[in-house]
Amino acid sequence: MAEPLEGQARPRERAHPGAKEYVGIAVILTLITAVEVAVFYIPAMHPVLVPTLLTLSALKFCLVAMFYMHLKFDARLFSWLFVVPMIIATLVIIALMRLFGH
Amino acid sequence: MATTTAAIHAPVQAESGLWSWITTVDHKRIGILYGTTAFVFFLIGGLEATIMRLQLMRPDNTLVSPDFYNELFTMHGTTMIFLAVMPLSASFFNFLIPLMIGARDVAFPRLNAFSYWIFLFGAIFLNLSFFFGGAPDVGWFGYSNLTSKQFSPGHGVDFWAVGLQILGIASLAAGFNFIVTIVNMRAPGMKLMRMPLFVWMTLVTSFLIILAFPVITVALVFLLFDRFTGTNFYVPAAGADPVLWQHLFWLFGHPEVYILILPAMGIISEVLPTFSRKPLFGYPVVVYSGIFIGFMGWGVWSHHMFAVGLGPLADSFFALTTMLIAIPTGVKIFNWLGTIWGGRIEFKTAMLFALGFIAMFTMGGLSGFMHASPPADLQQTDTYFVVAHIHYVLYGGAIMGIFAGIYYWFPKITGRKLGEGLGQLHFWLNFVALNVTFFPMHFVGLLGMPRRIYTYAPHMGFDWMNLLSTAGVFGIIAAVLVFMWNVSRSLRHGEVAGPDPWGGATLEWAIPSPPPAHNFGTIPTVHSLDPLWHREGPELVKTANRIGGPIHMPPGSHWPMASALGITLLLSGMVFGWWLGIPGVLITLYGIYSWAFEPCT
Amino acid sequence: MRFRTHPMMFRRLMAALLVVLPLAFVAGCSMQDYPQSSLHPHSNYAQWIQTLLEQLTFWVVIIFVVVQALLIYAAIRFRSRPGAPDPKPIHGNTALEIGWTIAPALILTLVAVPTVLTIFKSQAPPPEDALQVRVVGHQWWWEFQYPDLGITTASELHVPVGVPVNISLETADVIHSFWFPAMGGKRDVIPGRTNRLWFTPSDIGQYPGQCAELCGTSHANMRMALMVQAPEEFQAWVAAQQLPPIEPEAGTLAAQGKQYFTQGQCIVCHMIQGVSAGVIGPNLTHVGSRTTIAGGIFPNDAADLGKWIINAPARKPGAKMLSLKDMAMSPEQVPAIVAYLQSLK
Amino acid sequence: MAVATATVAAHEAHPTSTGLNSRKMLFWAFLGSECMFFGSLIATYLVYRGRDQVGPHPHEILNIPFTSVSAFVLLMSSLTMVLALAAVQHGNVRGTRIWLAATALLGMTFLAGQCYEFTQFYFEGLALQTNLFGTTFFVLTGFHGTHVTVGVIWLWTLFVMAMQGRLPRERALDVEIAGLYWHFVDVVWIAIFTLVYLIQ
Ligand code: HEA
Ligand code: HEA
Ligand code: HEC
Ligand code: CUA
Ligand SMILES: [Cu+2]
Repeated sequence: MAEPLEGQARPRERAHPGAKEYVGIAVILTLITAVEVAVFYIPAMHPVLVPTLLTLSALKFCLVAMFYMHLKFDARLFSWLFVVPMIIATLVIIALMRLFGH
Repeated sequence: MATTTAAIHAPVQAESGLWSWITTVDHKRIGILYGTTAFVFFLIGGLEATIMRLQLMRPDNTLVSPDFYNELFTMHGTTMIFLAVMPLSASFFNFLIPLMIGARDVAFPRLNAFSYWIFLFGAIFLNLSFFFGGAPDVGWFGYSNLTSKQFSPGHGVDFWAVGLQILGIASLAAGFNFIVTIVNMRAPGMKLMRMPLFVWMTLVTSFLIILAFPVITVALVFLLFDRFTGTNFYVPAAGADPVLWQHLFWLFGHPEVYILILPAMGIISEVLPTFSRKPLFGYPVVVYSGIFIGFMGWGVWSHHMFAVGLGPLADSFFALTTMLIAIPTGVKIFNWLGTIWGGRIEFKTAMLFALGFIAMFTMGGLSGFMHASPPADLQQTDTYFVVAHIHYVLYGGAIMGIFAGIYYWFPKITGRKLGEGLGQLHFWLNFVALNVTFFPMHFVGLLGMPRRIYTYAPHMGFDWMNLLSTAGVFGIIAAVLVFMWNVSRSLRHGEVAGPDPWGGATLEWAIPSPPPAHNFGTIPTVHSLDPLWHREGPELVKTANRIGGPIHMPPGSHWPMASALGITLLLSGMVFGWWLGIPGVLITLYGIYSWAFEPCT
Repeated sequence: MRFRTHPMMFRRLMAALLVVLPLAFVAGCSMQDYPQSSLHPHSNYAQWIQTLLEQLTFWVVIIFVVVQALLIYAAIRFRSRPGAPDPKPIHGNTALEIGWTIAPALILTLVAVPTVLTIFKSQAPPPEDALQVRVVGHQWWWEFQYPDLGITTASELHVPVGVPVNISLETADVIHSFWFPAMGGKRDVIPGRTNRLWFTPSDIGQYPGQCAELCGTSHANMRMALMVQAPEEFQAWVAAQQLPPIEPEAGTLAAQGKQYFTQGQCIVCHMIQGVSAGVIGPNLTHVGSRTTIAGGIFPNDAADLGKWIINAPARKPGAKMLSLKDMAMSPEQVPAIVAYLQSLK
Repeated sequence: MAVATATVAAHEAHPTSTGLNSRKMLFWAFLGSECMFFGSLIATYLVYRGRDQVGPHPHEILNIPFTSVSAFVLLMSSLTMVLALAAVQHGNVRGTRIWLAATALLGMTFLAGQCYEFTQFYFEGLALQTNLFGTTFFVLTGFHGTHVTVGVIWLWTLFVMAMQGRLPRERALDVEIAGLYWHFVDVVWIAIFTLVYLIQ
């Protein structure tokens, strides 16, 4: 079966990044994880623990989705297919927590 | 994998024989399989309803036992929703979507076959419960903790939960398939805003399916874990809250009701313009309101739970979001009226059903609107007023819309028209009988009759209205029998239809009836929303029927069916015994790997 | 077979639906004929709902009539006639679209405001002086406790007229739903939660109610009655209920019955103050004072009581009381037990 | 749903309306659907947090250092996964094999860690049935583990194909889609690690 070449199959997609960028992202991800765990162990951070952790992990989430899953480079449609359900799921989680008094 | 594909030169001759149906990946055949299977389940669901109505015909009746009655309405609701209306809609998706968007097939033909087979096996599995120690009897929304092992020790609930899981796989697979098909398989020139409205509603429905089913999957997984491994998801003694089930169920359940109605709305949006000889009024607005309804459907689920006592704030919030949905729905209604307004209306049966849909759905929508006001709903919830609401939207809405579609597209599917005289009889019998059956339920509900009761006392004043409802069912049965007679007669003697019996505007009418296996000789280019009504029409018809070059259609495959069988065996092992899991796993793995590595072009 | 569809048929049918049925219905409608009606409010709460429902119905009927009228008019006016010209292909009209978005939105507002007001009004905390009642749902009967008065009874709830009743709702097993239509909306009874509901009965009378959430086999048989009494009458009832159970005179059939009762298995499940301490079934301390038994489905007379005791599950499907046979007791004992229970006024 | 993705659609070779590959589109829709799946599981965990009648409670049992390491392992498997993709896209056969195997092995390391964690918890008195925490924790992380397992099987399948020379550059999409799945599973773990382990 003759699959069209990458470039032809995806006219609206920019080329994916290469190994160097990937490793760069991995370094950032590692750093964020380290910070997360550190924050968890520093008592002084506890008042802002929850917002900090949520922000940091959202950041990680976005980095993986944008670079490793190529959402930043691929067609917009793919982002929509993923992000809209993400938003609905998040709203549902928040709504349920409120409804159960959290 | 071989790079040379055996180019099958069109016209492709349709094969016949049982094996060809088992291995078929042709969307048209799968559509027919879906339709006939679902209709059988409609009859079964109707039979269950008939027995219920006979039991309720008079007070203190003893036709059926209370436990059997509970099984009846549970299986009636489950059957009608999951085994009748959803697959009937799926049958239209299958048969029509590729034709309407100008494609040879769906994006994933074998996945499509898989959907059908696993639906069939799941449906059979669910109904086997009647013969293996009792059907589920906890209502179609199976509120916990009544579903716990403690209060439902039999296997009924297991059949229900496992059966719904199997059916969920079918719906999910179909949902993904139609999203990709619609987004990716359109003929050149068919922009999103040139897609027929039915295609749009299918797209919205498919999105609702793929987002709503995971939620009930999770809720059912919890239930199965509780029942089989003794976890605590719905166990109050462990601090759990059985209301969680209600939230998860209705998070699925409300989008589900739009999954049931949007396809019917799509159908009548095709029928009304054709028989008014006028394009759909306000097409973009109708599209957007459909999308808006689909989206809003996620923010209203707790309107099924006003009696739970969620607090005034939550009640108000869900009341307002629910009421808001009346606006886009009203917009649709008024645009349909705008479509027939100033038209040249031909009262063909399909059109009667479409007009009947508007009348009856409005009725059901307005009783829904009354439910949306929590204080009022607290008097109505769990009474026959709700039963009236759901049957006006589901029977007067979804089923009537589906009948409109059957009359409209029957010629396309079979090449022959359904008899018009019998059709008109069918419609009027149905229309009158459905009102006789369901209209009194509004009152009997407001007068205090709860739903899901197998009997009621004589001095409550419920008697004559229940008798009337029961009498109405026989009208519905008569109507359905007329329809069945019409179908069997028309299949043999019906008027030969030709490619375009109604003067339709959309692509499916450009090709012969029934369409050849490859649908279009050449995929036409589309320049407008209703191409056959435009100057491009004749040219387009010519193109669509001209074989432009080699056409290759995917060969049949039995692996989808085998995989479906394997998965069903695997899951039904939870009820019948773990040993079933062994062939289940083996067949599933073998089926999936063979399927994945099977050359398919 | 050919049927001519005449638009008139459609119109007549709609007219019948719209006018005749509701009219016939309203004419024959009274509380006596429909004792469980939700359209006959007898409390402040039910009245609020009724007012709201009337507004809702008003708008809904108007919308219904408008839509159906437009539909029928269009169907008749624009039916295809021989020689009629091709219709103009109108694709839409922005002004109309805006109009029929805004009009429903206005109606919606008119309904939403009273809705929200009624929600908050009816879910506000109850007045301080309210009578406290604790309701416990059981498969398939209702238990009523008056914590401040020290009374426990079943299936029949007594309240004084004009006094707010504050009800807390709990369940012993699955979800039930507490509903006296004449008093207002229902409220679910949920394991692990305590729900609340309050209302002030406005008229003396007896009002039937019923469990409204599927709760298993005998869900249909989980009924109850509300006795709204004049204050003096209520006080008298309270005083009687607070007395210890009547001790049958020695040598009577009832005394014999008491002996059977205490020696048999009845005491495992039933409480009679000072006699037995079971909590699975209804408290029988004053069972003789009730008008019905077994979730309000049988009159409390000797015949029905006897049949009930002989084989409760046969009389009420699923009932979680043992039959006499399973309790290893004999039918000869029944008349005595019945006499005893009837003596417990 | 692995079924769907392993399927090569008949029409794939034809140009599509959007120019986007159908299989890839299906897969993104599938991931959207999975968001709702894990969303419901996570919501349940959060809703039930702190409602236990009996211990052990999360803070008594969760081993942050250990799980930080396994979270890191999974994170790094995402890196090896994209490297495998980059390799196959450049026709680098050896690289493809190495990185696919590395990803699968990292995934298996994560799974081994989870097995260890589960048994450890079990011996410390937390079973599926013990309390709500046990129930929701094991089912949530168990479903994630199941996803990882499916991913590992998928990766080994690709690895075998690569060894047989059946994974040429033209089939890079097969690896890309497996990669999407793998990254999604990783991303879900990012959420779980934060919401379950770090924010107790
Ligand atoms: C096809 C399925 C379908 C559809 C389309 C709907 C549509 C709606 N439903 Fe319905 N519903 C069900 C199927 C459906 N429902 C089922 C099966 C149940 C019961 C489940 C069970 O308990 O078993 C249920 C139950 C149900 C409840 C819970 C009742 C209870 O148990 O107490 C509520 C409460 O708000 C509700 C509301 C609505 C509303 C507001 C709409 C709206 O979408 C309707 C909108 C339409 C209109 C309003 C009419 C047209 C509009 C105009 C002409 C414009 C002007 C109108 C106004 C300004 C009012 N529905
Ligand atoms: C699409 C959905 C759908 C459809 C079409 C119907 C159709 C019908 N329903 Fe259904 N109904 C539900 C969905 C639906 N229902 C749901 C979701 C519930 C709630 C369940 C629950 O509480 O859990 C419900 C509940 C429900 C109740 C309430 C039960 C209770 O609460 O106690 C009743 C009572 O009258 C009823 C009646 C009917 C009737 C008379 C029909 C009729 O329209 C049926 C008409 C069809 C036929 C009569 C078949 C026709 C032909 C024959 C029978 C010929 C025989 C020939 C052969 C077999 C060859 N339904
Ligand atoms: C296994 C427990 C059990 C035993 C033993 C038992 N009962 Fe019951 N009884 C119940 C339950 C439960 C009910 C409520 C049933 C219902 O209405 O669904 C009930 C109801 C009753 C009622 C009706 C009370 C009311 O107000 O509605 C009477 C009277 C009664 N029992 C008498 C007896 C007598 C007499 C015996 C012994 C011969 C007895 N019971 C033994 C469980 C028991
Ligand atoms: Cu209790 Cu229904
Ligand atoms: Cu709803």
